[in-house]
Amino acid sequence: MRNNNVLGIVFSNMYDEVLPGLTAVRPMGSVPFAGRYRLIDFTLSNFVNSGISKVGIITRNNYQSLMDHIGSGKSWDLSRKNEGLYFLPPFTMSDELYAGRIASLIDIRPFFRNAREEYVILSDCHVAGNIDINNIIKEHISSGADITVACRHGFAPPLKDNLIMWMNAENRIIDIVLGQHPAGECDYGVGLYLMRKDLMVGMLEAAASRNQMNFDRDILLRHLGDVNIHGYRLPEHTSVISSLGSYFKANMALLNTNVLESLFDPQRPIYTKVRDAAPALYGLHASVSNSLVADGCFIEGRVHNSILFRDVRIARDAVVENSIVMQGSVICERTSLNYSVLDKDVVVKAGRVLSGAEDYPLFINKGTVV
Amino acid sequence: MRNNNVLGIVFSNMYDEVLPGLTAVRPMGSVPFAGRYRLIDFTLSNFVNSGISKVGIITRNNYQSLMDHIGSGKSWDLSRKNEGLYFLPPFTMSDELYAGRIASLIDIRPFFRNAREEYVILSDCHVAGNIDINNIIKEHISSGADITVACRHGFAPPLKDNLIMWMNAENRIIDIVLGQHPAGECDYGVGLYLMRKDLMVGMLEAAASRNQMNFDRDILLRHLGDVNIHGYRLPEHTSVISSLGSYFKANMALLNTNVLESLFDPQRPIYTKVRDAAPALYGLHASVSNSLVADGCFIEGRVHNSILFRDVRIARDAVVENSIVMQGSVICERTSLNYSVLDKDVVVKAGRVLSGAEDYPLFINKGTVV
Amino acid sequence: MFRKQECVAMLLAGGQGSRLYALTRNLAKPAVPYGGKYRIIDFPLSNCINSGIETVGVLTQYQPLVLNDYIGSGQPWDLDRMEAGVHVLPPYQRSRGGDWYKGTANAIYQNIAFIERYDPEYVLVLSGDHIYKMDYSKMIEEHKRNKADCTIAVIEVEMSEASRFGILNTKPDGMIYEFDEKPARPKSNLASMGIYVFSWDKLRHYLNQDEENPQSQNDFGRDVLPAMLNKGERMFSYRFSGYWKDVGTIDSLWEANMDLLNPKIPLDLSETDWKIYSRNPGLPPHYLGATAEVQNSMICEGSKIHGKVDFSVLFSGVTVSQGAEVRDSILMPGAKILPGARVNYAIVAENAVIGTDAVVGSRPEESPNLDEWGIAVIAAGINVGSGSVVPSKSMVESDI
Amino acid sequence: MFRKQECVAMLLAGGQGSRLYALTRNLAKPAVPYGGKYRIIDFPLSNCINSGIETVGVLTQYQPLVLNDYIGSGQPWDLDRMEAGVHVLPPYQRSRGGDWYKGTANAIYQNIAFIERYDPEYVLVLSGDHIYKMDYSKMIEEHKRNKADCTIAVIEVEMSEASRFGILNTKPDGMIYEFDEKPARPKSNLASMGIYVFSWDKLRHYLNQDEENPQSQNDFGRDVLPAMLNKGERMFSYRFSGYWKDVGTIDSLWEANMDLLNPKIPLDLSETDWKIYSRNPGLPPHYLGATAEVQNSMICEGSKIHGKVDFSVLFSGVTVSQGAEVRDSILMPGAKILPGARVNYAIVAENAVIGTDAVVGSRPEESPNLDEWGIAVIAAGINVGSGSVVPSKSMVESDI
Repeated sequence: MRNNNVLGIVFSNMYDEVLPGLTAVRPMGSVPFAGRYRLIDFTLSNFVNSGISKVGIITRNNYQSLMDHIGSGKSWDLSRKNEGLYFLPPFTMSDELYAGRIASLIDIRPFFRNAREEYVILSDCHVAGNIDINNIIKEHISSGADITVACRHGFAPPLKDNLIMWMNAENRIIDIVLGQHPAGECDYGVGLYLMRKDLMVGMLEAAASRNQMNFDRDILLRHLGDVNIHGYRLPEHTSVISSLGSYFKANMALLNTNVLESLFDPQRPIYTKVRDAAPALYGLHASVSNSLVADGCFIEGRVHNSILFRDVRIARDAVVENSIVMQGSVICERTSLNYSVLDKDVVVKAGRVLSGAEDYPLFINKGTVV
Repeated sequence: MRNNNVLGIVFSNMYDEVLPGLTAVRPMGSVPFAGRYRLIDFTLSNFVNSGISKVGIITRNNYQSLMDHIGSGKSWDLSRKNEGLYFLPPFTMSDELYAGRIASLIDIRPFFRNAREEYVILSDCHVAGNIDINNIIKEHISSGADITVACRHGFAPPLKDNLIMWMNAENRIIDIVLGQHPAGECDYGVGLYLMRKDLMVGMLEAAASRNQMNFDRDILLRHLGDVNIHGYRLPEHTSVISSLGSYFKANMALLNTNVLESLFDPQRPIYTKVRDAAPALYGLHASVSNSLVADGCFIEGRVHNSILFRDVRIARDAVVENSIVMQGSVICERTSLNYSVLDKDVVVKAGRVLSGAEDYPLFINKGTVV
Repeated sequence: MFRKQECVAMLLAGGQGSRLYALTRNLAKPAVPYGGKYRIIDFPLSNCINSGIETVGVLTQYQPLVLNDYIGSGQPWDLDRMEAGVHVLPPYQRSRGGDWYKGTANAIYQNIAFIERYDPEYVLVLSGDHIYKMDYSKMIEEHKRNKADCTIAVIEVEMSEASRFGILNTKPDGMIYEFDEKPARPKSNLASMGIYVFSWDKLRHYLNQDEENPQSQNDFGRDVLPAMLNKGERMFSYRFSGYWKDVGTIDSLWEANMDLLNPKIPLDLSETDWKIYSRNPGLPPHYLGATAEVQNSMICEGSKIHGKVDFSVLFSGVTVSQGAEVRDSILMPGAKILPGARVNYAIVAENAVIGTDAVVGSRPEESPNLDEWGIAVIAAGINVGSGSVVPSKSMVESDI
Repeated sequence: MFRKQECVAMLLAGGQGSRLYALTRNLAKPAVPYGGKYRIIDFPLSNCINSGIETVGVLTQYQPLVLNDYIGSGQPWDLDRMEAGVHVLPPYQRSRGGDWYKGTANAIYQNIAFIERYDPEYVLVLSGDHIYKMDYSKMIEEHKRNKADCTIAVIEVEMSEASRFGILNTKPDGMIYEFDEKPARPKSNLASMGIYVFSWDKLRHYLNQDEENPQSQNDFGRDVLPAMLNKGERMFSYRFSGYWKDVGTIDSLWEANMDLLNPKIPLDLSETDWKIYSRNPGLPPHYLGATAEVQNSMICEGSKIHGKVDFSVLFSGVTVSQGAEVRDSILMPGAKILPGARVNYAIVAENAVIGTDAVVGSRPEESPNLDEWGIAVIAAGINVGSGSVVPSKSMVESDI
């Protein structure tokens, strides 16, 4: 009945560079998603729903908004007496040190030393999915793996450092290619790794002492021959955010109720910080379809195929289609919005027409008045 | 009945350099004091006991231990829904920016902008006292001051940047000398300032835009002619920590029950993080006098004029006099300790004799086995 | 251990709310859902914290399980404080037996020890029956200014309605000289709101005295306030103007919800300087499907709407299926309206299911006899079978 | 809303603890102070969280104010959880009236709804009367292994003492075939510890059945367990070895405290792998003055000692003045021993004051008649005037 034996580590800044607009003011972990969430909510909720009760969040920069969001961790039931949530800001001030996963992990060795857990799971924040980590743990143990690497099957995202893997019939990884983007479908890593804590610390120290600082290259690839590295295929509805386009697509996918229900499975809820807002209010001329609408919205216009975050106002005769409108934004009368992503507190003035394209949505920076 | 109208700002790293041993592993704010406290506990408790419910803690480096200590702020009743406690780590990574008070404050301008409070109180962490800040606020308002600077009267501490002030009969500051250490008694600042928020932000911006980055010199001294700067004399039992000697003395002063009772006034409690430890246990041959002993200690030897933090063990036939022994340290059989300050988790092996002098106590680093 | 508080609030939350019938079968009245994401008790609790009152005793007695869990540590209202904060106070046994709370005054009497540990100057007595936003600190200021022993909040009602209320007759300076309970010929239109500020020393005296009186029903309105007035204590009215609505009956609960959809009615839950807090169910944003038609309505998190919704208040986790129609109704958390069902002028309580093509309630204009028309109520967890018809004004408490 | 929990613990904390007399006048027994900084309830609560049981219902009834505040949100025991955590469950009124808890089984019966929302496999029934450290998860493991319907924790007692206990007679595999309540001629020395694991489906069935039986006293030991045994349910004993002490009488409470000073007794509160948590009073370290002489004793935060203390347990905020002598005694939080007073074999409850040169209790070796000798008790808040003499075995409940 005790909590499971796994220590969770979250990298809140990994892949910041793929969403330059959204991460200009926040780390990847606090990028808004699905109307009221931040990306880190998915990782933290997956951890907590799987019984992980000690979580360290590695931060590099821009993390004020993340600290505000996470607070004491109470929203994820991680405000614990002996365990719970730990912010792990860089101990040293040098920017370079934090470039790599290995350097970040080496920096928090005392955290590993003090933890009683036997296993460690490492997770990035650019993945939105409802993942039962206990299944990964079970498969890790039953397969006799030393390291388990979670992956998705499909076309690899346009990331420069993809981890592309080939597995045998038992899902043991037999070959790895880094960075290369093959033409067809493949299994690609999603920055989620499970292994024994002591094995990891040992490998980290060995690598760092040789100045080998790339986790995928200097630990996985180098040890492919001598340790058992296992692949775990994640369920279908797990979105990898690798560009504004894929961010847009992952949000829009939620307008399919099957996807929505699999991400927000009531048996494994996604937790987030509570903000007090009144329920959404629909006016006399409101016409809304195929959309997600958060609390606090006031809608008098037309909304179609869109996601509205908290406290968004859509005035009369405004038309919002195929768009994501973040918290506090105001869409004035007679505007037309199509294929657009509006960051927080944007104002679109009356009569404006804004339109991006399906594969290249228009992004509007936080606080802009257009 | 609402909380008062003052925003609290704590500088957790100021004067780190005066206690090099103790601040090697922690900022000034988390230096242990009085058997179970950290220095920041006094500042935070004074704030909270005066009705301040929004507090920002400015950190520069080494702040992991401070974050662990503070947690969600629950122990100070500062885990609030809308206000409470905010960690303010450096936004930018450059070390230099944080050298001065002005630069730190300029860096957190958004925090001031978002606060509804009218006043700001700035406090360092090198002062241990039970200070009723409402009295300072009352005097600030009744005297019509623009800025109030709290001070102590006596011999100025051996700090290189003392703020020494002369006041008129109404306690208006009429002259200021920076850094100079006069021969006799004087009024010297203790890093506690109260002023209107908008006045402060205006002065900060004016100073910073001219690259004037020293608060005492570029704000107080420069504006002595044109704004009303008021001095507020703090009560007697307020200790300024400016060296290992004064740290030692401030702790030892608590063995006078008058000082102890004035610092730990039940009407204005000093809050700290709770650590679960059993009560202290005294053995068959224990002999303890004029000492403060925290929970979790197990004492079989002799202790005199000393302060024992949590979970200290004093073995049979050990003699501890005029010493401060921090959490988890073990003093083995037949040792003798005099005028010593032992950081956490020190082991003094059997038979050792360690002795400093009253004005030059011996300091032993955290975790050392002697 | 406990530090002095200038004012302690005591919230009477023990009532059965029997005029809400099916809605309070397993629920204390203050826990009844309201306004899409709130419960009635959110209003007095939020008013307290917004007024700077940080110590609140909640007196429970009837079906408190849901209420206790809802209040929990008090965190949603920022009332989880080290020494102050919200405390649930059920009746309990003492060495010489125990008593249920006999009346509103007795409930406070039994908790004198709780109040005393904060050594307050004033005690604010509240009930969990009304929807309103009020700054109690202003009332306390006026109580102090008047050097009053007791201050009673009053609201002007229509003179024609005054005989339905407890009316206070006051001198021009607000001093009360007479209580007039539901007067046939009201002399004033100042109705008591059931919100009292007492100077604690006085109140304690009268509570002790009231307890010794075997004739007393131990009620504030019936016993304690008249006793104080008889003895010539300084009792003042405090005028409140603004939205204030009793939600003690099915009709008034329905109306108070509908008021939220009326932009002319001055109750704005989205105001940021006087927020009403509530415990959040933690669900994703609501989803409106391709066939949804929603107008003039309030919709909350986690709901899924594929049908038609007009002039209605929908709570969290509600489902309205394709082809279903909901008008002038309240759907409480988890209610499910299956395809083709029609819901008109109804309250559908938590997790009730309205089956395919079922009809619940009717519109007044369709009713042959308006006296027999009224709001239909489906109790929590009830299943209305497919094709069933629930006439207006019915109260459905078992599956049909 | 609530997620499944494998096991829910129900802690019976409603008892008056009448054999602790003056100590439980205003205090439920589980709230009685113990061991310098604990209350009795810290032990079952800490055992729960250390055993991985995160859902605990605490059934209160008698004088719960102190206990409620002490438990609060459950934070000191890490039991402040979003859905699980500790919940205080007082008796309450329903639409058809309300009941105080009639017996231990009835208390659980009245909270079936609370248990059901977690849909547990097992229910662990605990009491707040004992000092012990126990890993309940091992007991539940054994319950599962035995495919038992009910498992009862037992401890071996001296055969000569067995007739004072409820004795379980078991087969070699631990299966219970007989209950023997305080047997004149015990067949075994396995005493029930009052700790039960039930398979919830079975327990619910027997609780419902017990409630329908008008003859029943609705007690686990008297009614429910014998009924299960009669019906041939699989009932097993679970052997516990280690420290276990009932603190239901003045003598046993005193002894259990003194046990902490005896290094030979296996109850170590400083163990870090099975911590006993408590709510911290938040006081500075204790101060021993120049004239203090303290040996063989336990001293807690905030105390100030200037006199002599030997073989005693002192709680937080205690004062022992110069020239005062405290031996073989327990001083509860805030007790004050003024100059020259002598306290021997006594329990001085919270905030009691022993005046200058007063004498409380006596040593057995000074007593002419050992049968009349015993622990002296000074109730909470009592003033013993200067020079007064309180004989041994007295119970002082008003100022002298």
